[in-house]
Amino acid sequence: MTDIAFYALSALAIWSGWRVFRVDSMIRATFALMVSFICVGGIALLMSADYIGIATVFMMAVEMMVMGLFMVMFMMNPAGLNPMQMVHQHRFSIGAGIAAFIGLTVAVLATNLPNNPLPAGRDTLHDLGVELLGGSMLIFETAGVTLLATMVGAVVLSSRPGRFGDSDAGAVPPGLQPGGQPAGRKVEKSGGHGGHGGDSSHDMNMKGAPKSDDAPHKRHGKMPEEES
Amino acid sequence: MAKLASQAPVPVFVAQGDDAPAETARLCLNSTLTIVETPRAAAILLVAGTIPASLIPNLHRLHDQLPHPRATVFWQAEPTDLLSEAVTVRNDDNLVSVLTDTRSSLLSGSHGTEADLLPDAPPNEWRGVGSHGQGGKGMMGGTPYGRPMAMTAADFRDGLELDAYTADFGPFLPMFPPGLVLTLTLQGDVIQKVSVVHLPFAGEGNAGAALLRLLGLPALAKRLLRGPSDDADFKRLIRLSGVRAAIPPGLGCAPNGSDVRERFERLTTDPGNPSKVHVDGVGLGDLLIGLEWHEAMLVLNSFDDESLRAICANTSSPELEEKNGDSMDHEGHAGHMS
Amino acid sequence: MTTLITIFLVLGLSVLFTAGLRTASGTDLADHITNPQQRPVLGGSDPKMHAWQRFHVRYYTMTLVFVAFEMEMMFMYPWAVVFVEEGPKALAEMGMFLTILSVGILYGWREGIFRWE
Amino acid sequence: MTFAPALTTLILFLAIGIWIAAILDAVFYRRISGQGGVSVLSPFYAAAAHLSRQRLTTEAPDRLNWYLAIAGYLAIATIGLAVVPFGPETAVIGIKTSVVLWGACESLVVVLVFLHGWSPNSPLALIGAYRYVAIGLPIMLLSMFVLIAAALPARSLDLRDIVASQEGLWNIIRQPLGLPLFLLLGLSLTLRGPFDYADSADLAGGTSVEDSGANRAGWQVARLAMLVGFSAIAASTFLGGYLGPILPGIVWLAIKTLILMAVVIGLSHLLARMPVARMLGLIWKFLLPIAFVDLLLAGLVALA
Repeated sequence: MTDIAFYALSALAIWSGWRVFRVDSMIRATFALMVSFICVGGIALLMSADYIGIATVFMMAVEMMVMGLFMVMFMMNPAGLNPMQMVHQHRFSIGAGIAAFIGLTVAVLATNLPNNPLPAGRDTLHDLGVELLGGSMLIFETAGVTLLATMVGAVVLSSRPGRFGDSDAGAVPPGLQPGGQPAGRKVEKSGGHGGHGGDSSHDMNMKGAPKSDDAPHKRHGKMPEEES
Repeated sequence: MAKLASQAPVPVFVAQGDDAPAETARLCLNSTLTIVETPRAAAILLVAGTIPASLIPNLHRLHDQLPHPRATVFWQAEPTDLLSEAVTVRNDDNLVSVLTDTRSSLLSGSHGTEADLLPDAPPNEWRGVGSHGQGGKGMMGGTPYGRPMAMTAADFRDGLELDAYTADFGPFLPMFPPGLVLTLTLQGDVIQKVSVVHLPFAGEGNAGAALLRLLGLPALAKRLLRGPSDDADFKRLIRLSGVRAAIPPGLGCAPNGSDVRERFERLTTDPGNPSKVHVDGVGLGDLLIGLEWHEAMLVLNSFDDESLRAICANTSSPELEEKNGDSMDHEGHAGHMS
Repeated sequence: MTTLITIFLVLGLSVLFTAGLRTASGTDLADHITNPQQRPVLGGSDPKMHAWQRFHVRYYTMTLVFVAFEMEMMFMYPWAVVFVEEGPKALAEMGMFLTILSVGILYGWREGIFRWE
Repeated sequence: MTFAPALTTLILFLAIGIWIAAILDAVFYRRISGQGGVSVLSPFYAAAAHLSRQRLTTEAPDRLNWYLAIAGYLAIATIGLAVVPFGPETAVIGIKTSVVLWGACESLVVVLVFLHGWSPNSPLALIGAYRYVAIGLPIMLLSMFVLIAAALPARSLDLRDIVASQEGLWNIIRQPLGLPLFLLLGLSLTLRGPFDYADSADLAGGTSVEDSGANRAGWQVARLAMLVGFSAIAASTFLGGYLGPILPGIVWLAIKTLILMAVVIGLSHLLARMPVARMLGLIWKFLLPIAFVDLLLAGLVALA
């Protein structure tokens, strides 16, 4: 019975994982991936790793939701109204996928995995708690600092308003070739603020760096070097 | 099934026209009816008052969005040419019984459901067009499934150039003042551009009840419509509901300094006597642009009819200027009404 | 194992129930939905384009901070189980952990990420 | 209880709960608006009326996700109810981590409500879906803190143990800030009143603006089912669940569930909804610190 459940869940996990690359809609791809993770969580449940299994479902539902927001925001044709190929470099990716699969499978089969089955009903959660407050306390607190760094990084990278004015003030997208014109949309009449996609670059320079007497194109040429 | 269903309140979607009977807003107080928010939930489309010729295509589009079985009832209005078969009610007294009867006969099948008024054709032909037969071209091009996709535009809030969604909203949206048609450009749920396509109708305002409904208090809105008989009780409920905290301060500030919060207080404490807001050249663009959808709806519903019409008239709109004569006509009409 | 079976059973029953509702509502015209009926609701106006778009989410920075902050829950669950056993040590440790993370929220607040950008 | 009777009890509990919730909702609505009484059969009439109408779709909808969102919302509500113990040691899903499982249910609700608004490819529904995510995500944090605070004295994440730990003193007294915070989550999960950012009046029904016929009936049933599931969880966490003298445990659970259902419905009709950006700030800047304090107090009480 457990075996049947294991194979069924694995099959569903692999199938939905495959669907991620076959569907056109970003939302379908996102939530196909979520189904895949939920199946993996179910497999963990089968292995008496209740906590890890359910926590996987919990975290992945949230994370896929957030990923979905960003996928729809930044992808062309997010709902897949026009059919498209989700994979770039099609042949290479198939090859890479197969190679990775074989590599991981060999690694799993070749590794001498420890074999100490847990007695059913053992409270693994309690053990985990003791570990967190005992030997792994430092790891746990370090995780806190890492998460803090993540939060600060996320805010710095993605938030436009801030204490020191707009984060994109004076920013210009890099050129397509070194020293070339900045990439992005060219608009004759600027709506005022530019940003991610690039508005009218001239206008942006004026706004962002009002003191600059440099000709705009000269500054553009320097931008990529300054960034790197 | 039909027997059970006929015991339920009649789901009615109200399309309010010009000169709608004053009783229209109070229809929701009748417990044999439910006034629904979307045509998808309605069995009967009630057209109250005259629909101006320019909005008749909108009425027909709305009509076709109702699920079968459906029927239309005209109340103190002439049926349009395409709906000449529809039930017409002139006398106020028997409206509810007509609605109930129509619904029962719809359910029993004795009143056949109304067919579509518009031709059964997609907005753009897409079947078999394009490499996948979905009408699209490449990634973003063409008209997949009949419509084009939204395209990117600049945004004034955070500068991300994502898709701008432009559409006409109204005139039969429950959260819009009746008759108002706006062309809105949205990025996400923030309004980027506004222009007025059709002015709201003049008439008895129910802005107080509309605001309460928008704030998620439909039961209190009904109570307000019922009349200020149980005043103290109602006022206490309003205070306890935290409306003051719910409306952001300074939202929708008019030139005389009144914001939505202040106008709301006046509308709910003294609904019969809305004080005029001094609009002074303010257009809808000044009020709505940059607001999130919910805030924008609060602002839109916080004015009395006359001020709102003046504000809409101040809003630059290419469509209105073309029909200048028409709109002037309306203005004169409004003056006459009040 | 029972948990999984229950969950799948409940899922199956819900799907069946929803399918049952659809079957129960079979009117004569149920299957043929015409083009004018399919037009999205805009109160009588005709949409110019598909609603599906690169939707401009106004709170995206908040979601990133949320995902990072929510990871902390994964540590809190096992902590809660041993809290009484470990006593003040556990309280101090989680207090420290939450303080570290709160700094992130305060920083985000200061940068204005809880507004509609 | 063995498995089959337990599952039958669960479904009966849910069905009766949905029926009563629908009536309660109508009663509150009519009391506040000052209208007449409600027929006890009115939920069936309303359901039949929905089912007598055609189920419409839009121009290029995501049919599969539309269907799954409705069915899934109902399923998640039922799974939530399934972790609630009906008596000592008897829950349909009895695992050591049932609180975490409920957390997973909460996060899946956000996904499913979003899908429900995304699928019709309709502008108003889409705005509702995105707006719901903005509130649905951070409000989960509050409930997690509150539930963890309830787990401290029980030394377990098992809802059965949490109920058992309230033998002497209910959690509503031990943790006074907990229930109010948790009720806010309930309003959000069931898309009601001040937290109804998905299906609200300013979007003409939001994510359900395009639902007609069977879809509308299904979505309403699922929302009420979620109300029942949530109320049962809250009753077990804060009001001692099945604990009580004389009467059998399940009756006590039903009574407490009913009380909390009435409270949630009452709040939903009496509290105003604020614009979403304001609510977002309120959650992070005001309610989250309160949840911190709640956890701290609960920790100190548990140690004392």
